[in-house]
Amino acid sequence: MINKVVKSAAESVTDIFDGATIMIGGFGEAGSPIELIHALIDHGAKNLTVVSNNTGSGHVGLAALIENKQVKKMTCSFPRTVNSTVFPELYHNGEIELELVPQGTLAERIRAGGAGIPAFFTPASVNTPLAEGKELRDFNGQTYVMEYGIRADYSLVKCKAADRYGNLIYNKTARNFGPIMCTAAEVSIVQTKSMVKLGELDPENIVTPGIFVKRVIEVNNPAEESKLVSEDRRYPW
Amino acid sequence: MINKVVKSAAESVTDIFDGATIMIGGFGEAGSPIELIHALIDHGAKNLTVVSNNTGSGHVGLAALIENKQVKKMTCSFPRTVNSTVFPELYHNGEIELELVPQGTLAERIRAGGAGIPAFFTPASVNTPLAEGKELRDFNGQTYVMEYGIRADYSLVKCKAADRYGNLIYNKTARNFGPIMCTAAEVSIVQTKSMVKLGELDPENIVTPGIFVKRVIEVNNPAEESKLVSEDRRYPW
Amino acid sequence: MQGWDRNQMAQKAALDIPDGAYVNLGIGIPEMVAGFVPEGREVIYHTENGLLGMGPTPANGKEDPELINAGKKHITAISGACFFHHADSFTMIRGRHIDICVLGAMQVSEEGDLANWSTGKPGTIPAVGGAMDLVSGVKTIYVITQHITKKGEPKIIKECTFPLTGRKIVERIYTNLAIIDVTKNGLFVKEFAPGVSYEYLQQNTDAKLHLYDD
Amino acid sequence: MQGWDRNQMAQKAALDIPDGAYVNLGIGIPEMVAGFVPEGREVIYHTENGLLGMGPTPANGKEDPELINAGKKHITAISGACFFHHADSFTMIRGRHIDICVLGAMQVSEEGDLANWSTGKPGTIPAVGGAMDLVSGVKTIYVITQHITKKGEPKIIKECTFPLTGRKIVERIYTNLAIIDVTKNGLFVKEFAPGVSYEYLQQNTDAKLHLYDD
Repeated sequence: MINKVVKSAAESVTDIFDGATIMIGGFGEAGSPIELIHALIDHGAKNLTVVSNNTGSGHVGLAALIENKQVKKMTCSFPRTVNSTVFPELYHNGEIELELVPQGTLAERIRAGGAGIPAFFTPASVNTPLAEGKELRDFNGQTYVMEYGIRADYSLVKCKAADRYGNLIYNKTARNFGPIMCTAAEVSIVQTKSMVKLGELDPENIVTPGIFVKRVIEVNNPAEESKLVSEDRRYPW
Repeated sequence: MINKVVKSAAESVTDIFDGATIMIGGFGEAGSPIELIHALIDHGAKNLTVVSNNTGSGHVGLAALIENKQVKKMTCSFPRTVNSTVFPELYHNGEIELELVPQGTLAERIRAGGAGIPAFFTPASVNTPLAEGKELRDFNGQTYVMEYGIRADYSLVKCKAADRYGNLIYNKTARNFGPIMCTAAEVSIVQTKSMVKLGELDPENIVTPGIFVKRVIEVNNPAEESKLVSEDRRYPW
Repeated sequence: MQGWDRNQMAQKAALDIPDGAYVNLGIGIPEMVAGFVPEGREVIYHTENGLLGMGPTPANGKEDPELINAGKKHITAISGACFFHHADSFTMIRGRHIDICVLGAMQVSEEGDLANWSTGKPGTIPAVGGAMDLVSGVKTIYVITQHITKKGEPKIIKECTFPLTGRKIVERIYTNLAIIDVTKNGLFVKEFAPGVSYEYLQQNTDAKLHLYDD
Repeated sequence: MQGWDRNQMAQKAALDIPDGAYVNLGIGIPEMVAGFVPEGREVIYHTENGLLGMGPTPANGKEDPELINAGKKHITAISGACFFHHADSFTMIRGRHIDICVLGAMQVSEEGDLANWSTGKPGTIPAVGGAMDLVSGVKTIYVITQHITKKGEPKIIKECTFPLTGRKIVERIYTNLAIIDVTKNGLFVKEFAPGVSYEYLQQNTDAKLHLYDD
């Protein structure tokens, strides 16, 4: 029988190893799997390469993971946001690496990784410093840069509802990187606001087919990052 | 005001020009936009390049378009099926060209065309005649072949429900190539079983966002290709 | 010498499909495999035209022309199934998300090359479908085929003479005469059909067959 | 010399957004454009984090932390909106499906080069977001910016000194002093803000400005 439900966030991340590459969903706080990230902080794996659009806010979630010195390198498109102080400080001190990728290229590299496409060409970043040292090539009179697919050992993703097959639906703009990150990791770990029975999700409306998901954890009342930040909370609590 | 609804299939295809590249949705009869194809037969544009997974059955729909000598070249993955006699005959007589593409490569080329990706690498067809003459390249010790994105002047697609913005949902396995073909054409023309009011489609469940659609035609009772074939019907009737 | 019949061949392959596997079945004998998976194993069938969770053939009169499989046959969808478009479907295939694909064959070489889409003869219309994507993306490729052609020619041979579908990708071959593993050290007979001798099998095979207890 | 205020700059750009356009608005003055599109025009706003059909800011207390725009601000969704993932969102952008993008600028060159993501100074943390994808994929790129920096330096210049976002991609520039078209023959002033003379405008611009009636 197929049952991807895991009892706790702690159990779901227990095999994450030092040096792993981890994709973390979310755009700002929307879709950020904060309980899974906190479980990863408790777990303590180090020297991680994290692929995520931002670098977190305040001292919770992704920012707390970085502050806890577990992240060796960030691959992202926008490493600074309002209330983002942790990453800048470590970056200025040379304590964390940054691979800056245009947001659409980041999304396409993740999608390519999940789809078995090792490399593709995009016009984004041509004639800019972000294309320096990369292979350029003309197609139909326009110049493109070659970018590589990215895969990860683990993805941490948040969704709205899931069934035991790992079929997922998302909530509004919290969908963002979740569906493509699930495709690109060896092990996708998903926290869901609610578990539903098999068959409850309309087969026409499932956004992430269960084949892309390995573990599902129900977190009924996930923390809101912006609230924690405004209360100046820190993780570990 | 945005209103993509066109009154008739005839009106929707009236600007299709000789020599156009046209993507036609459907896998077998599922999702085949038979009324739009018949309108294109009535319209009469010639020297078409058609991108579609198959070559049609019997003497209706895509097979009838080919039989009517409007198609110069087929780009497809599977040009013969049960009841497919029209294409084989013309092909044997040298009256139609064939570009044979593995099904997944065909899907990815269409998706790339729609996503502004001019070329990508895939493992499919390496070491086979279908990769002959194409650029090969190794990534991480495996050999891949470079394939190009495809764009079209028009796409003809069938869906289940649409609104005036051109937002679409599909029915079961009739979805197949429709969503990606809508992204890859200058002008996507869609026949829908039903028009619904704006807001009736759940924004979480829309499969093709309206931005990819130019014209929508309501065809409440589309013909079933397999029935027409079993009755040995021919188009033009 | 018949050995196993088509049902038995499908059944043999079915025994090798583990609980929880995501499986794509080709047209012909491969699609019969689903009927023989032992009870208690939950297996999810993928059909490349856009469905994960393919169920059995519908009852007469319950067919939906918009619910078909890659062979264009009427099917059903199980509880927990989902529909998607072709690019997403081949993301599953090319991205190595599908565990097992069972395919038919015209020829299989001793190195695991597969030819199953074209004889390459002039005048034939080539048709490839998703076969090349499947063999290059699915984790494990099984082949089910009659051991020899209707004309009596071996199908398991040193080198394929027909155009390839993929190179070095077949892991195991189920024929009416035997189950044969493709290994780095050559072809190894895993199981003989009742009444089939090593000598008989080798006579009908154009590549060296090894025994595991050698 | 102030010329137009921020609202007026946004309004000027809004007049150039036609009925039926698909539009992506950057952070800052660009996002104010939506408030000034003339009545009777139906415009669809795209936000790259996964929504087509962005509506106005929600009422106080009606914010949803999972319904935000690219600037991470709370928004609403209009009737007829749809949600999608990031790869699909940038299919819209890179695939040339979006008609107009309005962006802020640090510098614009006379050839239409744009620099708006980094000063390139050592020690600054670069952050690019979707800007490079937008300028290379959207059909028409408009820029809204103050004509000069707070320090009084020209932002419209012969060649950008900051790292580029994209080359030869800006079509029109809306500043507090003028509306300027970027053409193959150079920069042409389309409209002066009230009280702004050609001489004054040219003094504050580090690239030759042409007049259409020349």
